[in-house]
Amino acid sequence: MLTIISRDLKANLRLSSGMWLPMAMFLTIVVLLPIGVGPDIDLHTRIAPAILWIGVVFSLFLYLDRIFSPDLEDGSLERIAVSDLPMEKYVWAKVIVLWISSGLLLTVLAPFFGLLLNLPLTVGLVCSISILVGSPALAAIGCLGGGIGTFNRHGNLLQTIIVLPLSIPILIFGTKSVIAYSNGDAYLPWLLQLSGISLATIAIFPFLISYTLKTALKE
Amino acid sequence: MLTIISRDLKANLRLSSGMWLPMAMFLTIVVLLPIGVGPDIDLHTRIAPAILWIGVVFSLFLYLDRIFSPDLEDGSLERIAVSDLPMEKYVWAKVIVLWISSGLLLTVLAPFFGLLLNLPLTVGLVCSISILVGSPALAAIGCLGGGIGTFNRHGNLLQTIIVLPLSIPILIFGTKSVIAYSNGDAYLPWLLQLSGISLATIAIFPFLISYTLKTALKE
Amino acid sequence: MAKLQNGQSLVEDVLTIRVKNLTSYRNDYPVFSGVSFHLKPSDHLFIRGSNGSGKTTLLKTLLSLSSKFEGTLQIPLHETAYLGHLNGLKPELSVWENHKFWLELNNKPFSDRLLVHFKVDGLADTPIRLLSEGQKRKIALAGALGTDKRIWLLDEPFNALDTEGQILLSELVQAHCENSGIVVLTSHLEPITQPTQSISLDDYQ
Amino acid sequence: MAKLQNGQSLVEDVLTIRVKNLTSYRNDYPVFSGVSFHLKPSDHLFIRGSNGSGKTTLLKTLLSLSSKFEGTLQIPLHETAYLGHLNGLKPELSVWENHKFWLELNNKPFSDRLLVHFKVDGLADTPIRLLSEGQKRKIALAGALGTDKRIWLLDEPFNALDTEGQILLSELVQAHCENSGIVVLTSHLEPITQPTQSISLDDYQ
Amino acid sequence: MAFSFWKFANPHHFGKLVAAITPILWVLSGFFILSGLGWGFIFTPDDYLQGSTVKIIFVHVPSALIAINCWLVMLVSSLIWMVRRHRISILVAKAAAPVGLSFTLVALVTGGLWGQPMWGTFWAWDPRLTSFLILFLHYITYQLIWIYISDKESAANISALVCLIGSVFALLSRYAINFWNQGLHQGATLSLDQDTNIHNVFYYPLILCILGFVLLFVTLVLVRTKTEIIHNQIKLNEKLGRKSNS
Ligand code: HEM
Ligand SMILES: Nc1ncnc2c1ncn2[C@@H]1O[C@H](COP(=O)(O)OP(=O)(O)OP(=O)(O)O)[C@@H](O)[C@H]1O
Ligand SMILES: Nc1ncnc2c1ncn2[C@@H]1O[C@H](COP(=O)(O)OP(=O)(O)OP(=O)(O)O)[C@@H](O)[C@H]1O
Ligand SMILES: [Mg+2]
Ligand SMILES: [Mg+2]
Repeated sequence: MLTIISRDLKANLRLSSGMWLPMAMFLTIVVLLPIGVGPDIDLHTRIAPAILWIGVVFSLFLYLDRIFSPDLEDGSLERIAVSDLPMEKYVWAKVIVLWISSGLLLTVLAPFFGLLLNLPLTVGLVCSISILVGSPALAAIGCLGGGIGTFNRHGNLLQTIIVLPLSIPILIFGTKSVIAYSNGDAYLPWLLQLSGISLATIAIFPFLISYTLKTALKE
Repeated sequence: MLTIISRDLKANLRLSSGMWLPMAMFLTIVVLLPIGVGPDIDLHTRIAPAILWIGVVFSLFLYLDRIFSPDLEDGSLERIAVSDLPMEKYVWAKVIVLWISSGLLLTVLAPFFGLLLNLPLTVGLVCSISILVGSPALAAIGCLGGGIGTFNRHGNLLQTIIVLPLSIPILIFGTKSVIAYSNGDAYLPWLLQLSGISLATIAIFPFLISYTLKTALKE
Repeated sequence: MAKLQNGQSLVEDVLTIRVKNLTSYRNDYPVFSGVSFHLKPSDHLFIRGSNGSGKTTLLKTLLSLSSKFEGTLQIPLHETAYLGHLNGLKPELSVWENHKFWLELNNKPFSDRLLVHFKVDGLADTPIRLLSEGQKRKIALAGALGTDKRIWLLDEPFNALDTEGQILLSELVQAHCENSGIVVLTSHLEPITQPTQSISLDDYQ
Repeated sequence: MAKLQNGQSLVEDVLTIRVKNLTSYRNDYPVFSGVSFHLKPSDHLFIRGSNGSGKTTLLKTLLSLSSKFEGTLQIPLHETAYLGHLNGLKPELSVWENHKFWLELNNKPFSDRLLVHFKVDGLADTPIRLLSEGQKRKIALAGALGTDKRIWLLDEPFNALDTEGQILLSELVQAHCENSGIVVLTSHLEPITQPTQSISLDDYQ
Repeated sequence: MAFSFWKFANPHHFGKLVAAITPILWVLSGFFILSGLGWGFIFTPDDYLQGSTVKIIFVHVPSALIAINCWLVMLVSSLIWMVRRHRISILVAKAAAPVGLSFTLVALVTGGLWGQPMWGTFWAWDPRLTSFLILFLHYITYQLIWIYISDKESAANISALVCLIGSVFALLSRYAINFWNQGLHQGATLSLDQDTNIHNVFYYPLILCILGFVLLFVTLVLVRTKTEIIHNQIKLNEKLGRKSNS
């Protein structure tokens, strides 16, 4: 499993696809929002959590096609299916890679981007934490989407319509937790529920995903 | 050239990669913003133009890797280079395809999404027009990025670095024109300048892009 | 040995491949039907057949990578190495990294024995995308066969190999059979190995 | 005929390929050097050479798809059809759509003559991704050769083809030569066509 | 049973059974729905709080109920498919989906229409509404999977998977109010001790409507399943015919 994680991270880094586009996305937002909204700091504070969370999902969307499709197309997937590595572990590794290059990246970046949007540092940190506990679920959901996307005809439509509804609750919980914090409400329950969802998702989804991949290989 | 446009559109449609992800992005925004910002209609109106324009760039980002890379990887590009079709025309076709599936799509959708964000219809229409005249430039810029992305090592970093700075001016002009309109200022000058930029870009860029591709083929 | 139901495959520990009256479907449409063979250690099956006759489908059915089949089928999958038409190499990574990946995935320590055998060890640090077609094929073969599995399923392994490469591969195949392994391979060439059994899928359409 | 500078290629209208003392570089490193040949209508050049000896590089140099070379080189590019290791077919589109695309790109009206010749016309509505390796190769060949160019550059065209396919292709090659075309092909097989010239790149390393 | 269940499952008894009972079912469901709706619309008073909009209840509640239960029916048959690979079972799920989709749409629309006068908005991100919307999207996904995955076996497998995931939201649309009570939407109105919940005048016609809708649902699913089976058989015969010709 470590083998896969390291290969994928290496290939991602080598391709540099990883970091740059999501970061570019955030930069675009950070540059453009003040132009659109004007220098109203209070306003920024209200929008920022939603924007940051939207950024997490978008950076996920950027990857959807690159999770399993390359492995399917270059023949890696069938070789992996035949290898000694159980498919579930392979999927696990992919979830982790995806999480590192979307969730973890944005967890780290959130406070900085928050500052650029005039978000108080503490709020930025809560945002960061909510991304940290919520994004594993998103990564698993993204991988499911990626798996379903490998069904060639119309795979992308299916993938979008799988990922979108599943990620909505997580987005809502994530955003609400930050808003609760900045309003001085109880935000821990939100975070706890979010981590609960995350744990459940990453425990169950790998099995569903490997089921999908096995089906895709047989198509 | 029509051949390429129709093949690409067909392949895109067949893959449905085309429309769905950008639309999903917008839906995510439309769902999440009110949750994050609350039901403050005035606020929505101020954010909406920037959001719509950001959406245009993001939908472009989603495509960057799929403009030329598939053709390079499956051997189409070298066959096209040898065919009777001049490389410039091929690039032109690609710009048009990209524009149809990002710019044109969002031109059509902008008023609707604007309505969902409580943007007055007229403002939505101006937004739509600004996207219509501005997005061809973005499509050309995106294609340049896509071409540079085909240089395998670190292609993606280069591509991001190329696309981001080039698209920011267009984003600014686009957003400003809409804001000028909703503030009752003169917005036509913005739109005219925007179309000027667009025309210049789509006239010149195809040559740069085909030069890039020829170089990439020889790598 | 357990009696097998139609359409069920069973993973067993005995080194034997037993295929009886196998019919494979693609999209509900039989590709071939009634194929039977029985391979014991040291057996070497050569599968021929025109394009689209189902060679790839047969190998994939053996590997449970194909959706629908009828007949009985028995193969110890955990003893099986496979290489299909595609090489499964990442263009951005070096030969060495790719090779290491496939060995580690099968819990083998790194060894460049087969890279040396195929005379591609000199390319170790080159990224795959810079290699020629035949070089890639050799590296893929080295990764697949270096896993020391006792059954080899190879789909047109000679494609893109030069004459020397073909000889090197057939040496490996012969050695593996002598070492009481099992080799199944498909090809459009006249066999340059010495198969103990041979079927043509054109007879089972 | 114009005198050519080192490293320059010239597109001319005379149906002749003239290569003199050609050295091709990959990454500033010569792959082969000193290759010369001269092909006139009805000539058929067979290029052999071990993996990595530069067959693909030579063809790409002829097509100006390769970065650096020395020597003189003359070929009417607009008369040239090419098929490399990769097929250039879109997996999602049908055989028919792919074939049509390549013909239209070269301003040819649609004709399924070559699909019929290769006996794959029955697959017209099947998407490429469902086809077998050899079927794909046949369709790619049909698209490339159906453009009616007078020079054919084919890189290992026999790969993945079954025996019948190889014969069908060699018939096409023979007919094209008799029809005063020029064919250059590379292969690791013994030539089943009747080349008028033949070089082995192993001699030019 | 042979592996190729698509080909060999024997749908004969099923077909006969369906043919025998559908007419009765049609009549019964028609009767209940008409009488329930008639009673509800004409013979009940306007609510003192909600005015005549309360009558939406006779459509909204039964269809929301069926929307959820239909998914649960699909869940059960999908599970049977995943475990036992029983062919008719997945066809039942496939046949039920569009029916469920329609009821979900009806529930959404009537709910929204009701929400406008009640809550002052067509929509709110209340837990029950959100999960119901997600359930609706899953119905669409389920449909698309059958349409777009051409290999039937794969389509069956993946649709079963989607069904599994979607059931979380089916259950949430029913029980979310029990965990998160910050929602706008009604709690349980139809629990056993009816007096505490809803007035008798609404209760009886509502029960009639629900009965009628359920019967309608059952009928539609049975008929559609039968069509699915026949459809499958025809396609298969075509294919076999083609093979033996060539
Ligand atoms: C778009 C808006 C709405 C949606 C999506 C919606 C959805 C639902 C759902 C999923 C159920 C559960 C059915 C079951 O558990 O079997 C339900 C039941 C019900 N709804 Fe709505 N609803 C909406 C609006 C409304 C409004 C505005 C009202 C009235 C003020 C209303 C009144 C009821 C009642 C009385 C029930 C039965 C409650 C129960 O037995 O649990 N709904 N609705
Ligand atoms: N996923 C699929 N769905 C439907 N049909 C398929 C699928 N894969 C292969 N086929 C069809 O099944 C037949 C057998 O294909 P297969 O790839 O097994 O042939 P093959 O003997 O390996 O041929 P080749 O020598 O060209 O590699 C072909 O006619 C092909 O079109
Ligand atoms: N883009 C490149 N950059 C650097 N080296 C390259 C590049 N492409 C090919 N090479 C190297 O040039 C040599 C010749 O490659 P080429 O593809 O021409 O071989 P070939 O004769 O076609 O071999 P094969 O029979 O395997 O197809 C190989 O050693 C290869 O590693
Ligand atoms: Mg094959
Ligand atoms: Mg080559």
